[in-house]
Amino acid sequence: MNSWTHAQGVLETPQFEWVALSPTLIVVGAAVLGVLIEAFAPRRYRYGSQVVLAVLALAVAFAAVVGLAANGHAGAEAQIAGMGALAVDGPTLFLQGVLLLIGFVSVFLFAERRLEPAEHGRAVDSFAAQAAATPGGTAEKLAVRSGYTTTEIFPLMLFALGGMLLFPAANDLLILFIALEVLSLPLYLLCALARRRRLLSQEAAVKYFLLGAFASAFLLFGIALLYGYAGTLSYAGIADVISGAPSSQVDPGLAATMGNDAYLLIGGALVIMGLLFKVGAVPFHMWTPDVYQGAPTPVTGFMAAATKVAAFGALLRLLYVTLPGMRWDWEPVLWGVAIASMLAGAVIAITQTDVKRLLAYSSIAHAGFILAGVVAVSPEGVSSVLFYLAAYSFVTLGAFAVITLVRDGDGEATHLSKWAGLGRRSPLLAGVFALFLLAFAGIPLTSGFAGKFAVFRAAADSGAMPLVIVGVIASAIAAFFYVRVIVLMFFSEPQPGGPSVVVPSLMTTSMLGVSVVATVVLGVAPQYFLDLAGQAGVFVR
Amino acid sequence: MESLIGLLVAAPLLGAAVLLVGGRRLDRFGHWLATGLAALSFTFAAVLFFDMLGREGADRALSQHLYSWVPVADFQADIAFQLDQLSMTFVLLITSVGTLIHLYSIGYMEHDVRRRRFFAYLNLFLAAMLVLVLADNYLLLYVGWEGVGLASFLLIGFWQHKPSAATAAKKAFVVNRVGDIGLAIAIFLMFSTFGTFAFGPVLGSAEQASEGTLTAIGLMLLLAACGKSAQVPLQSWLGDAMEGPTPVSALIHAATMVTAGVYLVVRSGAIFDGAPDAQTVVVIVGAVTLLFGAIVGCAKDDIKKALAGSTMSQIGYMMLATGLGPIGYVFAIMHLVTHGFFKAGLFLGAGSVMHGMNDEVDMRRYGGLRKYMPVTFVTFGLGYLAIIGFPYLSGFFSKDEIIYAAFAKGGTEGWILGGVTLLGAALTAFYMTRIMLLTFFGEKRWQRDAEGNEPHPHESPKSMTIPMIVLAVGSVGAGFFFNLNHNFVDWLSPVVPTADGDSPISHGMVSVAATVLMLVGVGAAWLQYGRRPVPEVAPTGRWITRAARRDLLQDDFNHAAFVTPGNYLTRGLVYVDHKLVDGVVNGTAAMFGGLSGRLRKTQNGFARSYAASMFGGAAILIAVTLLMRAV
Amino acid sequence: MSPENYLHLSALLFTIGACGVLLRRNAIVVFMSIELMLNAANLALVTFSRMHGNLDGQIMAFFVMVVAAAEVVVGLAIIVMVYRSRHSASVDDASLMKL
Amino acid sequence: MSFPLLTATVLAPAIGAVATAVVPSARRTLAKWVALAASVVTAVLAALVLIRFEPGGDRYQLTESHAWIPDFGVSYELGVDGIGVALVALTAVLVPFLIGAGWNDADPKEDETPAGRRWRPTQGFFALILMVEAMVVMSFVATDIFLFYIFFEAMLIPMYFLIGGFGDRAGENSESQQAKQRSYAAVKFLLYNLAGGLIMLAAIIGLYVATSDLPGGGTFSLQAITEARASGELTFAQNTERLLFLGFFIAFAIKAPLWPLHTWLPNAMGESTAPVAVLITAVVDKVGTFAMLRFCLGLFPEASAWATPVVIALALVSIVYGALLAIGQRDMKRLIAYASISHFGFIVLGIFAMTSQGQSGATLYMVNHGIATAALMLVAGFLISRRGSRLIADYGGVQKTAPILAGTFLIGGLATLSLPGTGPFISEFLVLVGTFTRYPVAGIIACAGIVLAALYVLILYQRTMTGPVRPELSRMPDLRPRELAVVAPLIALLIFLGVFPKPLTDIVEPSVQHTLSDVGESDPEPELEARR
Repeated sequence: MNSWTHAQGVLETPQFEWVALSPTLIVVGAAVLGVLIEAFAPRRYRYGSQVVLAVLALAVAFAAVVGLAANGHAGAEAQIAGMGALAVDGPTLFLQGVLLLIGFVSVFLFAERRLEPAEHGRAVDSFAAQAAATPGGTAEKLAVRSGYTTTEIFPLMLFALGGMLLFPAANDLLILFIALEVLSLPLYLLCALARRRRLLSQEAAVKYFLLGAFASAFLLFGIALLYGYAGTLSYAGIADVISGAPSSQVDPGLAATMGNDAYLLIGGALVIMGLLFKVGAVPFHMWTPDVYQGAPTPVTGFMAAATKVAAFGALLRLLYVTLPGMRWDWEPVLWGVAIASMLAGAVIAITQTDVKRLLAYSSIAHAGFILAGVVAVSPEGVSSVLFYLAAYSFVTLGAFAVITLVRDGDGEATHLSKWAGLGRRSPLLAGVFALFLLAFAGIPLTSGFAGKFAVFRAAADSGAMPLVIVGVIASAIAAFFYVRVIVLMFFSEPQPGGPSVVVPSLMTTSMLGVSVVATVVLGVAPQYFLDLAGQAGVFVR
Repeated sequence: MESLIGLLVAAPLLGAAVLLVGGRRLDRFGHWLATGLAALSFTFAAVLFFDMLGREGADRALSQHLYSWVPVADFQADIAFQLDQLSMTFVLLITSVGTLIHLYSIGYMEHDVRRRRFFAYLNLFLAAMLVLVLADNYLLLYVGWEGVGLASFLLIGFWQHKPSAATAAKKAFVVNRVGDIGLAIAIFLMFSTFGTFAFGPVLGSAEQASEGTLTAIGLMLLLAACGKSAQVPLQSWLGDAMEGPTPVSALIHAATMVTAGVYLVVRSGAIFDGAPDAQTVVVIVGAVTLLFGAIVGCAKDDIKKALAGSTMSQIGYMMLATGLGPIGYVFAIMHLVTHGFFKAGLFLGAGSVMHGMNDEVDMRRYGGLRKYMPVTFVTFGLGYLAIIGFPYLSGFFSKDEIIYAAFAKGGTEGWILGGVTLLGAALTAFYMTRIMLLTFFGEKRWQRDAEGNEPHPHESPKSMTIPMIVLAVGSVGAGFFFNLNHNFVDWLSPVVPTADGDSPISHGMVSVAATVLMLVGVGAAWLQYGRRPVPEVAPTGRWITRAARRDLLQDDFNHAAFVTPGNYLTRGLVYVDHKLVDGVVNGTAAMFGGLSGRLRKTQNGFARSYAASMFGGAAILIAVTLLMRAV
Repeated sequence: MSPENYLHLSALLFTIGACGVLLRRNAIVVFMSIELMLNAANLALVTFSRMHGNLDGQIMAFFVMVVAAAEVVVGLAIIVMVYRSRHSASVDDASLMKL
Repeated sequence: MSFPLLTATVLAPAIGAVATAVVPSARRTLAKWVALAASVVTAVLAALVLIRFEPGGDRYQLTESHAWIPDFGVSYELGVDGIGVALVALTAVLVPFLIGAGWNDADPKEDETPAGRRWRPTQGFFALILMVEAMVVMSFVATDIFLFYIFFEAMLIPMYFLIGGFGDRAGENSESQQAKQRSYAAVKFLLYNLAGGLIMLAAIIGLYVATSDLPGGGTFSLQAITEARASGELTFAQNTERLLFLGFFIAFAIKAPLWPLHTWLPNAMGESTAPVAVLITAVVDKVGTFAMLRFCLGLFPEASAWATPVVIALALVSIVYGALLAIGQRDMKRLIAYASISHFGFIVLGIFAMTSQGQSGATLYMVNHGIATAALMLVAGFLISRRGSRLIADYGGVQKTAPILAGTFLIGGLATLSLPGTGPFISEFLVLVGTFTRYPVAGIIACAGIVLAALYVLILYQRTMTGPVRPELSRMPDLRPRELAVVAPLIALLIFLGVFPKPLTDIVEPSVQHTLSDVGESDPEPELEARR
């Protein structure tokens, strides 16, 4: 009965920090607008308006983030917003900034219409004319002829991005779950929308969806158990219970289950697992290669970069704010996962024959590297991970952008054998790709090296030297296949029927330029960004 | 005066540089330039010599410090020369014989297109040899030591188009390098013992060092000497070295370079005096080589190889003498000088013969040449008499002194050594007479060669005969002059320790015995080759003859002991490097490849198996967390 | 009767759902199993909410239902799309990408 | 502050590289001249460094220091000691000759496909060489360990493209065959060195952690660390120091290369063009030995002392093993490669003998070996370019048709077997003396190298140059003026360094004394003094 009486208490209207949450709100708002456009605007205006809307929204949102950071929300002014549901602090703002930048350049990738050969005189992008039409069916032909294009991709992407912006900010388990779904569902759909090789694309979508749902079910059950343990969903509350100081409003009399460690441990494990799935860490990585390969390459790029950033953000907050009390329980697990990810990712990648799959495995290995920074429970650890994410995401985007440009008769030529001698055909592009590969491999003077160094140093500082050793070995193995691609591009004779490199529009070009600059600058003069990440290294509670 | 010492070296060095860099445009007069510079160097030597005579025995030594060469902490090597009586003796020998042979070569190499290079190399040799004998520290000596090795390499292999020549050159250099290690290690030992390797301090404070150290240094020096002076066991290169043009054999492989070993031992006398064991080894090496060379000399039909054997044996005499200590040093040097004259003369004679006989070297194809080339015959004959120790010619004095010293060693060793040296004298007489008879006496045995053109033996041009004459004079008179009221001994005694041992038998007795044995040798040779006609193809003699023809199986031994195993070793290592060391590397790569191939099978495309792995992963996660808490 | 039993039930349901995912081929059924897992979680949430005597769990459960609904929309859309292009709803048939 | 000379010396080739790279593909010759000019400018700057450097002055001179990545404790710190000066000079002197020697090596083949219109091998070749030069110089002058490491690693990339991208003109075996071998060699080179580098990275991170309790947090400044260690302000636990030492040493031993980590070198040198091969063995590999001297000994004295016996043993193995394998080679480039392995054995031996003779000798050895190998290898390259084969068996009697080529080849060879009168003799003798005074047995074993060197050089010379002329070589041209212009100065330099090495020793020796004092060693007393 008591709990009902609780409910009868007047519900005070929630106060809501619009400013602090503006970035997310802007993006989601724009997404909603996008849906309306889809609903009402005539077809021929949609593309233009969607692109403009998305770009504007992201730009404004980014400005908002910068503004918030400038007002000290990253540091002294950090606050818990939305009735304790969201945290607006250093990590949040940093990651939101990164995510918005990723989104910003990804829009260009999505909107690129120069790559595909024009159909019936209309320039088309790399997304299905009409997702619902069966591949090769009459409906599809009709859709193509009448020049349909799936402009829904923009709102979908904005929605996903909205979820991602929430993810690292989530300060209680409810929001964590919601954000997870909000970012996942649109991605499932986006995966299914490839124009070429639609069967693969759809298969990717199915796998991603089923496995994703499966994972989120685990996460949810974990949430339930944690709630059962602590009697609250808010991170801070749980942390208090763990540290043995339960927040007052729970009636001890009924808290029979409170503080039952089995719930805590199992729940914690399940929640962590749900996040590791998004991160793509062994043994929850198996969706990555297939999805990366099947999804439309722009989506893959966006997903590979943004999802990792968001998911690691969430993982960091969960581990640092909620579970530091049980550090000794989850650290060994994460050690294992990190080691397994680094080694498995690097080793399996050696024998890959498809560029996108190759990058997928490399992303698994990188997840391992980043985890090495995560387990270093220290501000350096956080900031190093933040820096690594920023560096890594741009390299990834760039790499996938390059892949969209190398095409032959049936779309992108992703099979490695076709890349032979690319360096002879177009040295510049091959050089750019080589730069990204070297950055992945962590060669000095690239952002990859700075990131790797930061992460390993943090790990070593907190006494995880073995992780560093393994990481180093894994990097050596990984170097092997990055180098293999370079050899292929530069040292082997071009094949006669080899792919050609299409000259993209300004959008892709500029976005490639951004990635290159980011890769080099973060490699040569990382100090400024290290400072940023350093200032952003503290979580608010 | 000191400054002349540097010029002594500089003149031929300049010649070598100019001739090598100058290129074809110097072809016309290059040889004259070289000869002139050699002569210039000789004049410097003469000037210095008379200047030296002008001073008292004690302060005759000159020295010139050019510059500090390699200064690293305690290791202070300087380019500095030292000219004392011992060096002076060598300088005179080298420059005089050297100049003569330059002159001789002008005629001998007339028809060779690469004559300019030849003279450049000759000059290079002179320079290096002078550095060797003028150096005032062992490191600079080492430079000269390897320098002459280089020159000898270049000159032996001068006719590079002949594979045999190239091989011989390589062999000479490599074998010498083995000896050089000895010199190097000796220097290391000096440095770590005395903290320096300059003659003065080292030899000055030698007696302070422990005998063990001195013995080690002595043996190492001996090793070096063996390499350079073709002493057993490093003698094998000298015979092949005869592939080089004859003037080279005369200058380098008879008169000067091969005697450098003797110089080294004498120069380092102070060290050997402190190390009797080392001395014993020196004596043994000398004695063995003495007989070894003589026996080989008896069997060879190639005139140059026969002479080479003789050279070895004569140097054996010198080595033995040096091993005897102060008693022997002076006479070793004396024999060295006289030998320089008559052996050079003999080689030039041989060269002149070959010159007249279309480069035929097989003595069984000669015969009766005295009619055709009288000058050669006479000069060669005088050299012959000198070497076999014909009374009152050069060899007579120097050799008898050595034999006497050998007896003077005393005790059984004395008798053994004396016996060996006497036996050597007999053998010398035998093989030299053999050469003489085969070449100049008997009836002519040459016939048309492969191209069918018959040799027309003729006397050689002036430029060749004059040096021969001069050397002949030297080989006749030198010994007598040296022995005249102990000229030579007095000359060297300030720098080279001397002593008078008392021998069981008197000088007279020694001379008589030596002369008698000499006659025996001559007689034996006459019985064999003088009395009856010589077969044109060598009869397969007794085992000893066959062995001697093959240089007493030295090459066979070296092959069996070093070359063949070496080849196997290198081949084996190449295999090991490829399969094992590199195999590990490639193996690692392959290993990861295979692992990867196996692991990627897990990615089988079935969503449900992916789900299964997730499920299992979750299970593990939970299990581990619970366990962590449990333990 | 003590609320723990509800928890046991929810755990049981969750396991059943998981097994369903692992064992069944038909995408629809797999999907239904996942829904089952979600609802197991819901049951756990409300149970805990009851035990703790605060409403967070129930609120959460409502949200989960909404999300599940959204998931159904997306999921069915995808599955149907695949079915139309392949004429099969079997998860194992969708295995073009491997290795 | 004064003019940043060292930075300029690094920037000159870097800028040159960019300039060369942007030359349009048609203007090939222009690119070559740009590259040559840049390398000459670098040489001039290096000469200035040589002049401005006062022997016996401060340990590190011409220093520059700016903050770079304070977050990592990394700063942009440059400075040279005598050893660094010598090696910078070597690099700057060699590169112009290499460019001259490789003048036509990278011209696109006649049958270059129009597809490769934008493919500009020539520009790339010379740009890469300059890039390598810049990075090598940087790693010689960097006194910040992290800065050093960055370039130590980064230089692999241009090297990798040089090896894999440019080989000899097709010879006995087909183009594609060669391409396969080339890329194998390149990949092997890169991965081998990268692996070493990554091990070193772990050690570097470890070093940072170990120094992190210094006032002002972890640092990579060589001087700071050595001073802190000297003042006892910083001490490493024994095991930590040894592990760190190993991490550094393995990386350097791979680069050097030391047996048994050497197998990448023969492939790399065998497959690449002669100038690149020289670049590898004469310049890039020197970074390894240089770093042993500067970092291993400077940072981890106790560990160095601890490891010395093993290192000396490995060095001895390298000396003998490399020489024997050189004798066993059929390919003249591989022969030279194995000879280099033997020589690196000498260098390492000299470094770890811990005597002033040994280490001065080792430093001189780095310089002399660089020049000698350059002379020998470049002439070999000219020979190969004429016949299109690397197999020794394909040659014979060259001295008849090309006497000058043969002569220069012989001189290069004689220098390689360290004949007195050439630079290598002095360095080798110093190394041996220095070793002998402390480890007599090792010194004597090393002497085997003297004989073996004579063997492999003379065998090579005899088989290729002497004997009857092979018909296919009968019309072989002698050295062209360009080629002679490349080789002659090198030979002159060799002889000069053999006759008058004092200037070099004067520069090197004080720095060696510093290093020795770091390690806390001093030359053993001569026996007689010791007795007194």
